[in-house]
Amino acid sequence: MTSAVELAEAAFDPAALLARFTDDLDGEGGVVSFTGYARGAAKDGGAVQALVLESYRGVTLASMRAIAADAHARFAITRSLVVHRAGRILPGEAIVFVATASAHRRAAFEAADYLMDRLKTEAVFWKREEGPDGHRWIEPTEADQADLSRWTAKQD
Amino acid sequence: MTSAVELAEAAFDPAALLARFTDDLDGEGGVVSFTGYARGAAKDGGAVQALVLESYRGVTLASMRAIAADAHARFAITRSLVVHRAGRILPGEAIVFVATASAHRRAAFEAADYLMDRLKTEAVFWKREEGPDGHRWIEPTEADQADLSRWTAKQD
Amino acid sequence: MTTLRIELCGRLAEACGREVELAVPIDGLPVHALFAALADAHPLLGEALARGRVRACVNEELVSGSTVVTAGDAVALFPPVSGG
Amino acid sequence: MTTLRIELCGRLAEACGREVELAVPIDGLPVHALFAALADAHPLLGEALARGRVRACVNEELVSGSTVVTAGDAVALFPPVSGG
Repeated sequence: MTSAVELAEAAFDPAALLARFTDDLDGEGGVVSFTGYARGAAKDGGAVQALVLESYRGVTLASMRAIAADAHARFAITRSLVVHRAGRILPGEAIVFVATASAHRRAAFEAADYLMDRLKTEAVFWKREEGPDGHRWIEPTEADQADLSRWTAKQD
Repeated sequence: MTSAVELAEAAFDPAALLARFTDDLDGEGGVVSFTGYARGAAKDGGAVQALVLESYRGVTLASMRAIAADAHARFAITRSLVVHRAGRILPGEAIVFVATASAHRRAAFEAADYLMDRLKTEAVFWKREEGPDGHRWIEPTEADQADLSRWTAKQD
Repeated sequence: MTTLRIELCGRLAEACGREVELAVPIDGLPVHALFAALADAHPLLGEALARGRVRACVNEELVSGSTVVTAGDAVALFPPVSGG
Repeated sequence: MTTLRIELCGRLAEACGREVELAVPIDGLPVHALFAALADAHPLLGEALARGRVRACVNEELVSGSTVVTAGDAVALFPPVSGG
Protein backbone atom coordinates (compact mmCIF):
# COMPACT_ATOMS: atom_id res chain seq x y z
CA MET A 1 0.00 0.00 0.00
CA THR A 2 1.01 3.59 -0.59
CA SER A 3 -0.58 6.28 1.50
CA ALA A 4 0.41 9.94 1.32
CA VAL A 5 -0.97 12.56 3.70
CA GLU A 6 -0.10 16.23 3.39
CA LEU A 7 -0.96 19.58 4.96
CA ALA A 8 -1.06 22.45 2.47
CA GLU A 9 -0.49 25.99 3.71
CA ALA A 10 -1.38 27.53 0.35
CA ALA A 11 -4.09 26.99 -2.26
CA PHE A 12 -3.72 23.76 -4.24
CA ASP A 13 -5.05 22.49 -7.56
CA PRO A 14 -7.19 19.33 -7.22
CA ALA A 15 -6.75 18.41 -10.89
CA ALA A 16 -2.96 18.57 -10.54
CA LEU A 17 -3.21 16.29 -7.50
CA LEU A 18 -5.36 13.83 -9.44
CA ALA A 19 -2.79 13.86 -12.25
CA ARG A 20 0.01 13.19 -9.75
CA PHE A 21 -2.00 10.41 -8.14
CA THR A 22 -2.89 8.64 -11.38
CA ASP A 23 0.66 8.95 -12.75
CA ASP A 24 1.70 6.47 -10.09
CA LEU A 25 -0.98 3.88 -10.80
CA ASP A 26 0.09 0.30 -11.23
CA GLY A 27 -2.75 -1.35 -13.07
CA GLU A 28 -5.55 -0.38 -10.71
CA GLY A 29 -8.98 -0.40 -12.30
CA GLY A 30 -10.61 2.47 -10.47
CA VAL A 31 -9.74 5.84 -8.97
CA VAL A 32 -12.11 7.96 -6.89
CA SER A 33 -11.41 11.53 -5.89
CA PHE A 34 -13.23 13.92 -3.64
CA THR A 35 -12.58 17.64 -3.36
CA GLY A 36 -14.23 19.78 -0.71
CA TYR A 37 -14.48 23.51 -1.32
CA ALA A 38 -14.86 26.50 1.00
CA ARG A 39 -18.25 28.08 0.52
CA GLY A 40 -19.13 31.74 0.48
CA ALA A 41 -22.13 31.37 2.77
CA ALA A 42 -22.57 29.94 6.24
CA LYS A 43 -25.32 27.41 7.05
CA ASP A 44 -27.51 30.30 8.23
CA GLY A 45 -26.97 32.10 4.93
CA GLY A 46 -24.57 34.75 6.27
CA ALA A 47 -21.59 35.75 4.15
CA VAL A 48 -18.29 33.98 4.81
CA GLN A 49 -15.21 35.93 3.82
CA ALA A 50 -12.77 33.22 4.83
CA LEU A 51 -12.59 29.89 6.55
CA VAL A 52 -9.68 29.58 8.97
CA LEU A 53 -8.38 26.14 9.86
CA GLU A 54 -6.10 26.07 12.85
CA SER A 55 -3.93 22.98 13.18
CA TYR A 56 -1.50 21.86 15.87
CA ARG A 57 2.01 20.84 14.84
CA GLY A 58 2.50 17.11 14.25
CA VAL A 59 -0.76 16.15 15.90
CA THR A 60 -2.91 17.27 12.98
CA LEU A 61 -0.85 15.34 10.46
CA ALA A 62 -0.75 12.31 12.78
CA SER A 63 -4.56 12.37 13.04
CA MET A 64 -4.82 12.37 9.24
CA ARG A 65 -2.28 9.55 8.95
CA ALA A 66 -4.21 7.43 11.44
CA ILE A 67 -7.42 7.91 9.46
CA ALA A 68 -5.67 6.96 6.20
CA ALA A 69 -4.17 3.86 7.83
CA ASP A 70 -7.62 2.80 9.01
CA ALA A 71 -8.98 3.22 5.48
CA HIS A 72 -6.23 0.96 4.10
CA ALA A 73 -6.88 -1.61 6.83
CA ARG A 74 -10.59 -1.60 6.14
CA PHE A 75 -10.89 -1.44 2.33
CA ALA A 76 -9.10 -3.18 -0.51
CA ILE A 77 -7.43 -0.02 -1.77
CA THR A 78 -3.86 -0.04 -3.02
CA ARG A 79 -3.08 3.65 -2.63
CA SER A 80 -4.48 6.87 -1.26
CA LEU A 81 -3.67 10.55 -1.17
CA VAL A 82 -5.04 13.05 1.34
CA VAL A 83 -4.16 16.74 1.05
CA HIS A 84 -5.69 19.17 3.53
CA ARG A 85 -5.44 22.93 3.62
CA ALA A 86 -4.62 24.68 6.85
CA GLY A 87 -4.72 28.40 7.57
CA ARG A 88 -6.91 30.98 5.87
CA ILE A 89 -9.02 29.65 2.99
CA LEU A 90 -11.08 31.84 0.67
CA PRO A 91 -14.50 30.88 -0.73
CA GLY A 92 -14.09 28.69 -3.81
CA GLU A 93 -10.69 27.38 -2.75
CA ALA A 94 -10.27 23.68 -2.08
CA ILE A 95 -10.13 22.63 1.56
CA VAL A 96 -9.47 18.94 1.17
CA PHE A 97 -8.60 16.47 -1.59
CA VAL A 98 -8.83 12.72 -1.22
CA ALA A 99 -8.01 10.11 -3.85
CA THR A 100 -8.17 6.33 -3.62
CA ALA A 101 -7.26 3.57 -6.07
CA SER A 102 -8.34 -0.04 -6.11
CA ALA A 103 -8.66 -3.03 -8.39
CA HIS A 104 -12.44 -2.78 -8.29
CA ARG A 105 -14.41 0.42 -8.00
CA ARG A 106 -16.47 -0.33 -4.90
CA ALA A 107 -13.47 -0.31 -2.56
CA ALA A 108 -12.23 3.00 -3.98
CA PHE A 109 -15.67 4.62 -3.56
CA GLU A 110 -16.13 3.34 -0.04
CA ALA A 111 -12.64 4.25 1.09
CA ALA A 112 -12.91 7.83 -0.21
CA ASP A 113 -16.33 8.20 1.42
CA TYR A 114 -14.97 6.79 4.68
CA LEU A 115 -11.88 9.00 4.61
CA MET A 116 -14.04 12.09 4.23
CA ASP A 117 -16.44 11.10 7.01
CA ARG A 118 -13.54 10.53 9.40
CA LEU A 119 -11.63 13.64 8.34
CA LYS A 120 -14.72 15.85 8.71
CA THR A 121 -15.21 14.79 12.32
CA GLU A 122 -11.87 13.60 13.71
CA ALA A 123 -9.02 15.38 11.96
CA VAL A 124 -7.38 17.75 14.43
CA PHE A 125 -8.44 21.17 13.18
CA TRP A 126 -10.29 24.03 14.78
CA LYS A 127 -12.29 25.84 12.21
CA ARG A 128 -13.90 29.25 12.17
CA GLU A 129 -15.84 31.17 9.58
CA GLU A 130 -14.91 34.83 9.28
CA GLY A 131 -17.65 37.15 8.10
CA PRO A 132 -18.41 40.85 8.07
CA ASP A 133 -19.72 40.66 11.66
CA GLY A 134 -16.88 38.70 13.20
CA HIS A 135 -16.12 35.02 13.35
CA ARG A 136 -17.89 31.86 14.40
CA TRP A 137 -16.40 28.55 15.47
CA ILE A 138 -17.57 25.48 13.60
CA GLU A 139 -18.00 21.98 14.94
CA PRO A 140 -18.99 18.81 13.09
CA THR A 141 -22.68 18.90 12.18
CA GLU A 142 -25.25 16.28 13.11
CA ALA A 143 -25.13 15.18 9.48
CA ASP A 144 -21.36 14.71 9.80
CA GLN A 145 -21.84 12.60 12.92
CA ALA A 146 -24.58 10.58 11.24
CA ASP A 147 -22.32 9.98 8.23
CA LEU A 148 -19.55 8.81 10.54
CA SER A 149 -21.85 6.46 12.45
CA ARG A 150 -22.60 4.52 9.25
CA TRP A 151 -19.12 3.01 9.40
CA THR A 152 -19.29 2.06 13.05
CA ALA A 153 -22.55 0.22 12.46
CA LYS A 154 -21.05 -1.64 9.49
CA GLN A 155 -17.94 -2.70 11.37
CA ASP A 156 -19.78 -4.98 13.79
CA MET B 1 -28.74 21.39 -13.43
CA THR B 2 -25.94 20.94 -15.93
CA SER B 3 -25.25 17.52 -17.29
CA ALA B 4 -22.71 16.80 -20.00
CA VAL B 5 -22.30 13.39 -21.60
CA GLU B 6 -19.63 12.64 -24.18
CA LEU B 7 -18.22 9.76 -26.20
CA ALA B 8 -14.46 9.94 -26.70
CA GLU B 9 -12.91 8.17 -29.67
CA ALA B 10 -9.35 8.84 -28.48
CA ALA B 11 -7.54 8.64 -25.15
CA PHE B 12 -8.48 11.38 -22.69
CA ASP B 13 -6.87 12.86 -19.60
CA PRO B 14 -9.02 12.46 -16.45
CA ALA B 15 -7.19 15.27 -14.63
CA ALA B 16 -7.90 17.67 -17.48
CA LEU B 17 -11.56 16.68 -17.33
CA LEU B 18 -11.64 17.30 -13.58
CA ALA B 19 -10.06 20.72 -14.15
CA ARG B 20 -12.67 21.54 -16.79
CA PHE B 21 -15.45 20.35 -14.50
CA THR B 22 -14.32 22.32 -11.47
CA ASP B 23 -13.69 25.49 -13.50
CA ASP B 24 -17.44 25.72 -13.96
CA LEU B 25 -18.37 25.30 -10.31
CA ASP B 26 -20.75 27.80 -8.79
CA GLY B 27 -20.21 27.53 -5.07
CA GLU B 28 -20.74 23.78 -4.72
CA GLY B 29 -19.13 22.29 -1.62
CA GLY B 30 -18.12 18.90 -2.96
CA VAL B 31 -16.92 17.25 -6.15
CA VAL B 32 -16.51 13.51 -6.63
CA SER B 33 -14.79 11.95 -9.62
CA PHE B 34 -14.40 8.37 -10.71
CA THR B 35 -12.06 7.13 -13.41
CA GLY B 36 -12.15 3.56 -14.65
CA TYR B 37 -9.05 2.18 -16.37
CA ALA B 38 -8.50 -0.64 -18.83
CA ARG B 39 -6.54 -3.40 -17.19
CA GLY B 40 -3.81 -5.53 -18.66
CA ALA B 41 -5.21 -8.81 -17.38
CA ALA B 42 -8.56 -10.53 -17.77
CA LYS B 43 -10.47 -11.89 -14.78
CA ASP B 44 -8.92 -15.31 -15.45
CA GLY B 45 -5.44 -13.77 -15.41
CA GLY B 46 -4.87 -13.94 -19.18
CA ALA B 47 -3.16 -11.04 -20.90
CA VAL B 48 -5.36 -8.35 -22.45
CA GLN B 49 -3.77 -6.40 -25.27
CA ALA B 50 -6.75 -4.15 -25.83
CA LEU B 51 -10.31 -3.63 -24.78
CA VAL B 52 -12.64 -2.84 -27.67
CA LEU B 53 -15.88 -1.01 -26.98
CA GLU B 54 -18.35 -1.08 -29.81
CA SER B 55 -21.09 1.55 -29.69
CA TYR B 56 -24.12 2.19 -31.88
CA ARG B 57 -24.64 5.68 -33.25
CA GLY B 58 -26.90 7.92 -31.19
CA VAL B 59 -28.27 5.05 -29.12
CA THR B 60 -25.13 4.75 -27.01
CA LEU B 61 -25.04 8.44 -26.21
CA ALA B 62 -28.80 8.42 -25.54
CA SER B 63 -28.36 5.57 -23.05
CA MET B 64 -25.69 7.56 -21.23
CA ARG B 65 -27.85 10.69 -21.23
CA ALA B 66 -30.80 8.78 -19.77
CA ILE B 67 -28.60 7.44 -16.96
CA ALA B 68 -27.27 10.94 -16.19
CA ALA B 69 -30.81 12.35 -16.16
CA ASP B 70 -31.86 9.66 -13.68
CA ALA B 71 -28.91 10.57 -11.44
CA HIS B 72 -29.95 14.22 -11.45
CA ALA B 73 -33.55 13.27 -10.70
CA ARG B 74 -32.50 11.05 -7.85
CA PHE B 75 -29.70 12.93 -6.07
CA ALA B 76 -29.25 16.57 -5.08
CA ILE B 77 -26.40 17.17 -7.51
CA THR B 78 -26.08 20.41 -9.41
CA ARG B 79 -23.88 19.21 -12.26
CA SER B 80 -22.34 16.11 -13.73
CA LEU B 81 -19.94 15.11 -16.45
CA VAL B 82 -19.71 11.67 -18.03
CA VAL B 83 -17.04 10.92 -20.63
CA HIS B 84 -16.82 7.41 -22.06
CA ARG B 85 -14.27 5.99 -24.44
CA ALA B 86 -15.38 3.99 -27.44
CA GLY B 87 -13.23 1.97 -29.81
CA ARG B 88 -9.91 0.33 -29.03
CA ILE B 89 -8.54 1.04 -25.55
CA LEU B 90 -5.09 0.02 -24.38
CA PRO B 91 -4.28 -1.21 -20.86
CA GLY B 92 -3.75 1.74 -18.54
CA GLU B 93 -5.93 4.08 -20.59
CA ALA B 94 -9.05 5.53 -19.04
CA ILE B 95 -12.34 3.97 -20.13
CA VAL B 96 -14.77 6.19 -18.28
CA PHE B 97 -14.72 9.42 -16.28
CA VAL B 98 -17.58 10.59 -14.11
CA ALA B 99 -17.72 13.76 -12.03
CA THR B 100 -20.53 15.08 -9.86
CA ALA B 101 -20.90 18.27 -7.82
CA SER B 102 -23.26 19.02 -4.98
CA ALA B 103 -23.75 21.36 -2.05
CA HIS B 104 -23.06 18.52 0.37
CA ARG B 105 -20.72 15.65 -0.23
CA ARG B 106 -23.08 12.70 0.28
CA ALA B 107 -25.13 13.48 -2.82
CA ALA B 108 -22.00 13.79 -4.96
CA PHE B 109 -20.64 10.45 -3.70
CA GLU B 110 -23.91 8.62 -4.16
CA ALA B 111 -24.58 10.07 -7.60
CA ALA B 112 -21.11 9.14 -8.91
CA ASP B 113 -21.46 5.65 -7.48
CA TYR B 114 -24.94 5.30 -9.01
CA LEU B 115 -23.78 6.63 -12.40
CA MET B 116 -21.02 4.03 -12.51
CA ASP B 117 -23.28 1.15 -11.49
CA ARG B 118 -25.78 2.06 -14.19
CA LEU B 119 -23.13 2.74 -16.85
CA LYS B 120 -21.36 -0.56 -16.16
CA THR B 121 -24.54 -2.56 -16.78
CA GLU B 122 -26.85 -0.51 -19.01
CA ALA B 123 -24.82 1.78 -21.24
CA VAL B 124 -25.11 0.55 -24.82
CA PHE B 125 -21.68 -0.91 -25.51
CA TRP B 126 -20.50 -4.31 -26.58
CA LYS B 127 -17.12 -5.01 -25.13
CA ARG B 128 -14.44 -7.51 -25.96
CA GLU B 129 -11.02 -8.21 -24.60
CA GLU B 130 -8.37 -8.90 -27.21
CA GLY B 131 -5.51 -11.12 -26.14
CA PRO B 132 -2.78 -13.19 -27.75
CA ASP B 133 -5.21 -16.08 -28.27
CA GLY B 134 -8.07 -14.14 -29.79
CA HIS B 135 -10.88 -12.17 -28.27
CA ARG B 136 -13.56 -12.70 -25.69
CA TRP B 137 -16.88 -10.89 -25.28
CA ILE B 138 -17.55 -9.39 -21.87
CA GLU B 139 -20.89 -9.01 -20.15
CA PRO B 140 -21.67 -7.33 -16.84
CA THR B 141 -20.43 -9.47 -13.94
CA GLU B 142 -22.54 -10.73 -11.07
CA ALA B 143 -20.79 -8.10 -8.92
CA ASP B 144 -21.92 -5.42 -11.39
CA GLN B 145 -25.50 -6.69 -11.20
CA ALA B 146 -25.34 -6.81 -7.40
CA ASP B 147 -24.01 -3.24 -7.31
CA LEU B 148 -26.87 -2.13 -9.55
CA SER B 149 -29.49 -3.88 -7.44
CA ARG B 150 -28.52 -1.78 -4.41
CA TRP B 151 -30.23 1.21 -6.02
CA THR B 152 -33.39 -0.65 -6.95
CA ALA B 153 -33.79 -1.84 -3.39
CA LYS B 154 -33.28 1.68 -2.03
CA GLN B 155 -35.81 3.20 -4.40
CA ASP B 156 -38.80 1.42 -2.83
CA MET C 1 -39.65 -7.65 -52.59
CA THR C 2 -36.92 -5.24 -51.68
CA THR C 3 -33.65 -5.51 -49.80
CA LEU C 4 -33.23 -4.60 -46.14
CA ARG C 5 -29.73 -4.14 -44.71
CA ILE C 6 -29.39 -5.16 -41.08
CA GLU C 7 -26.47 -4.20 -38.87
CA LEU C 8 -25.29 -6.84 -36.43
CA CYS C 9 -23.83 -5.52 -33.19
CA GLY C 10 -21.40 -7.04 -30.74
CA ARG C 11 -21.05 -10.81 -30.83
CA LEU C 12 -23.85 -11.13 -33.39
CA ALA C 13 -21.29 -10.05 -36.01
CA GLU C 14 -19.20 -13.16 -35.29
CA ALA C 15 -21.30 -15.46 -37.47
CA CYS C 16 -22.03 -13.45 -40.59
CA GLY C 17 -20.10 -10.20 -40.39
CA ARG C 18 -21.20 -6.70 -39.44
CA GLU C 19 -24.11 -6.54 -41.86
CA VAL C 20 -26.51 -8.89 -43.63
CA GLU C 21 -29.03 -8.26 -46.34
CA LEU C 22 -32.49 -9.75 -46.38
CA ALA C 23 -35.22 -9.74 -49.02
CA VAL C 24 -38.40 -8.33 -47.48
CA PRO C 25 -41.85 -7.43 -48.82
CA ILE C 26 -42.27 -3.88 -50.09
CA ASP C 27 -44.67 -3.18 -47.21
CA GLY C 28 -42.11 -4.39 -44.70
CA LEU C 29 -42.57 -6.99 -41.98
CA PRO C 30 -42.82 -7.11 -38.22
CA VAL C 31 -39.65 -7.62 -36.19
CA HIS C 32 -40.62 -11.14 -35.05
CA ALA C 33 -41.02 -12.19 -38.70
CA LEU C 34 -37.73 -10.50 -39.52
CA PHE C 35 -36.00 -12.64 -36.89
CA ALA C 36 -37.55 -15.80 -38.36
CA ALA C 37 -36.54 -14.85 -41.90
CA LEU C 38 -33.01 -14.07 -40.76
CA ALA C 39 -32.74 -17.43 -39.01
CA ASP C 40 -33.82 -19.18 -42.23
CA ALA C 41 -31.35 -17.21 -44.36
CA HIS C 42 -28.43 -17.36 -41.89
CA PRO C 43 -28.56 -20.48 -39.71
CA LEU C 44 -25.55 -19.40 -37.61
CA LEU C 45 -27.23 -16.11 -36.84
CA GLY C 46 -30.42 -18.05 -36.14
CA GLU C 47 -28.66 -19.88 -33.33
CA ALA C 48 -27.76 -16.58 -31.70
CA LEU C 49 -31.31 -15.29 -32.15
CA ALA C 50 -32.75 -18.49 -30.68
CA ARG C 51 -30.81 -17.88 -27.47
CA GLY C 52 -33.09 -14.88 -26.98
CA ARG C 53 -32.34 -11.52 -25.45
CA VAL C 54 -31.62 -10.00 -28.88
CA ARG C 55 -33.37 -6.66 -29.35
CA ALA C 56 -34.15 -4.87 -32.59
CA CYS C 57 -33.19 -1.23 -32.90
CA VAL C 58 -35.00 0.70 -35.63
CA ASN C 59 -33.96 4.26 -36.44
CA GLU C 60 -32.08 4.47 -33.14
CA GLU C 61 -35.00 3.27 -31.00
CA LEU C 62 -35.36 -0.15 -29.41
CA VAL C 63 -38.66 -1.61 -30.62
CA SER C 64 -40.97 -4.51 -29.81
CA GLY C 65 -41.51 -7.62 -31.92
CA SER C 66 -44.68 -6.27 -33.50
CA THR C 67 -43.05 -3.14 -34.92
CA VAL C 68 -43.04 -3.20 -38.72
CA VAL C 69 -39.76 -2.44 -40.44
CA THR C 70 -39.42 -1.45 -44.07
CA ALA C 71 -36.50 -1.05 -46.44
CA GLY C 72 -35.89 2.60 -45.56
CA ASP C 73 -35.35 1.88 -41.88
CA ALA C 74 -31.94 1.73 -40.17
CA VAL C 75 -32.23 -1.67 -38.55
CA ALA C 76 -29.71 -3.11 -36.11
CA LEU C 77 -29.78 -6.14 -33.87
CA PHE C 78 -28.50 -5.69 -30.33
CA PRO C 79 -27.30 -8.60 -28.24
CA PRO C 80 -27.34 -7.91 -24.48
CA VAL C 81 -25.16 -4.88 -23.81
CA SER C 82 -21.86 -5.19 -21.98
CA GLY C 83 -22.19 -1.86 -20.26
CA GLY C 84 -19.29 0.57 -20.08
CA MET D 1 8.15 26.98 41.32
CA THR D 2 8.82 27.39 37.64
CA THR D 3 6.85 28.72 34.71
CA LEU D 4 4.91 26.52 32.30
CA ARG D 5 3.71 27.93 28.99
CA ILE D 6 0.46 26.52 27.76
CA GLU D 7 -0.84 26.89 24.23
CA LEU D 8 -4.56 27.39 23.84
CA CYS D 9 -6.08 25.99 20.66
CA GLY D 10 -9.22 26.93 18.80
CA ARG D 11 -11.88 28.77 20.73
CA LEU D 12 -9.92 28.43 23.99
CA ALA D 13 -7.73 31.27 22.73
CA GLU D 14 -10.73 33.63 22.74
CA ALA D 15 -10.56 34.35 26.46
CA CYS D 16 -6.86 34.84 27.19
CA GLY D 17 -4.99 34.74 23.89
CA ARG D 18 -3.02 31.97 22.24
CA GLU D 19 -0.79 31.24 25.22
CA VAL D 20 -0.90 31.56 28.99
CA GLU D 21 1.81 31.09 31.58
CA LEU D 22 1.31 29.30 34.86
CA ALA D 23 3.55 28.92 37.91
CA VAL D 24 3.97 25.19 38.61
CA PRO D 25 6.03 23.15 41.09
CA ILE D 26 9.50 22.13 39.91
CA ASP D 27 8.37 18.50 39.90
CA GLY D 28 5.40 19.36 37.72
CA LEU D 29 1.78 18.53 38.35
CA PRO D 30 -0.87 16.21 36.93
CA VAL D 31 -3.11 17.49 34.15
CA HIS D 32 -6.23 17.60 36.34
CA ALA D 33 -4.42 19.86 38.80
CA LEU D 34 -3.16 21.96 35.91
CA PHE D 35 -6.75 22.52 34.78
CA ALA D 36 -7.74 23.59 38.31
CA ALA D 37 -4.78 25.96 38.61
CA LEU D 38 -5.55 27.46 35.18
CA ALA D 39 -9.18 28.01 36.17
CA ASP D 40 -8.02 29.83 39.33
CA ALA D 41 -5.54 31.99 37.43
CA HIS D 42 -7.79 32.68 34.42
CA PRO D 43 -11.48 32.63 35.32
CA LEU D 44 -12.64 33.10 31.71
CA LEU D 45 -10.57 30.09 30.67
CA GLY D 46 -11.95 28.26 33.70
CA GLU D 47 -15.46 28.61 32.27
CA ALA D 48 -14.35 26.95 29.06
CA LEU D 49 -12.60 24.17 30.98
CA ALA D 50 -15.67 23.63 33.16
CA ARG D 51 -17.74 22.89 30.08
CA GLY D 52 -15.64 19.74 29.76
CA ARG D 53 -14.39 18.00 26.64
CA VAL D 54 -11.06 19.88 26.74
CA ARG D 55 -8.09 17.54 26.27
CA ALA D 56 -4.48 18.12 27.19
CA CYS D 57 -1.83 17.49 24.57
CA VAL D 58 1.69 16.99 25.92
CA ASN D 59 4.60 16.74 23.52
CA GLU D 60 2.20 16.04 20.65
CA GLU D 61 0.31 13.24 22.42
CA LEU D 62 -3.15 13.49 23.94
CA VAL D 63 -2.85 12.47 27.60
CA SER D 64 -5.10 11.58 30.52
CA GLY D 65 -5.78 13.71 33.59
CA SER D 66 -3.24 11.82 35.70
CA THR D 67 -0.30 12.53 33.39
CA VAL D 68 2.27 14.75 35.08
CA VAL D 69 3.51 17.74 33.11
CA THR D 70 6.67 19.67 33.89
CA ALA D 71 8.12 22.94 32.66
CA GLY D 72 10.03 21.33 29.78
CA ASP D 73 6.88 19.89 28.20
CA ALA D 74 5.10 21.34 25.20
CA VAL D 75 1.61 21.62 26.63
CA ALA D 76 -1.47 22.55 24.63
CA LEU D 77 -5.15 22.46 25.44
CA PHE D 78 -7.48 21.14 22.76
CA PRO D 79 -11.17 21.97 22.69
CA PRO D 80 -13.27 19.48 20.67
CA VAL D 81 -11.92 19.38 17.13
CA SER D 82 -13.90 20.77 14.22
CA GLY D 83 -12.70 18.18 11.79
CA GLY D 84 -11.50 19.10 8.32
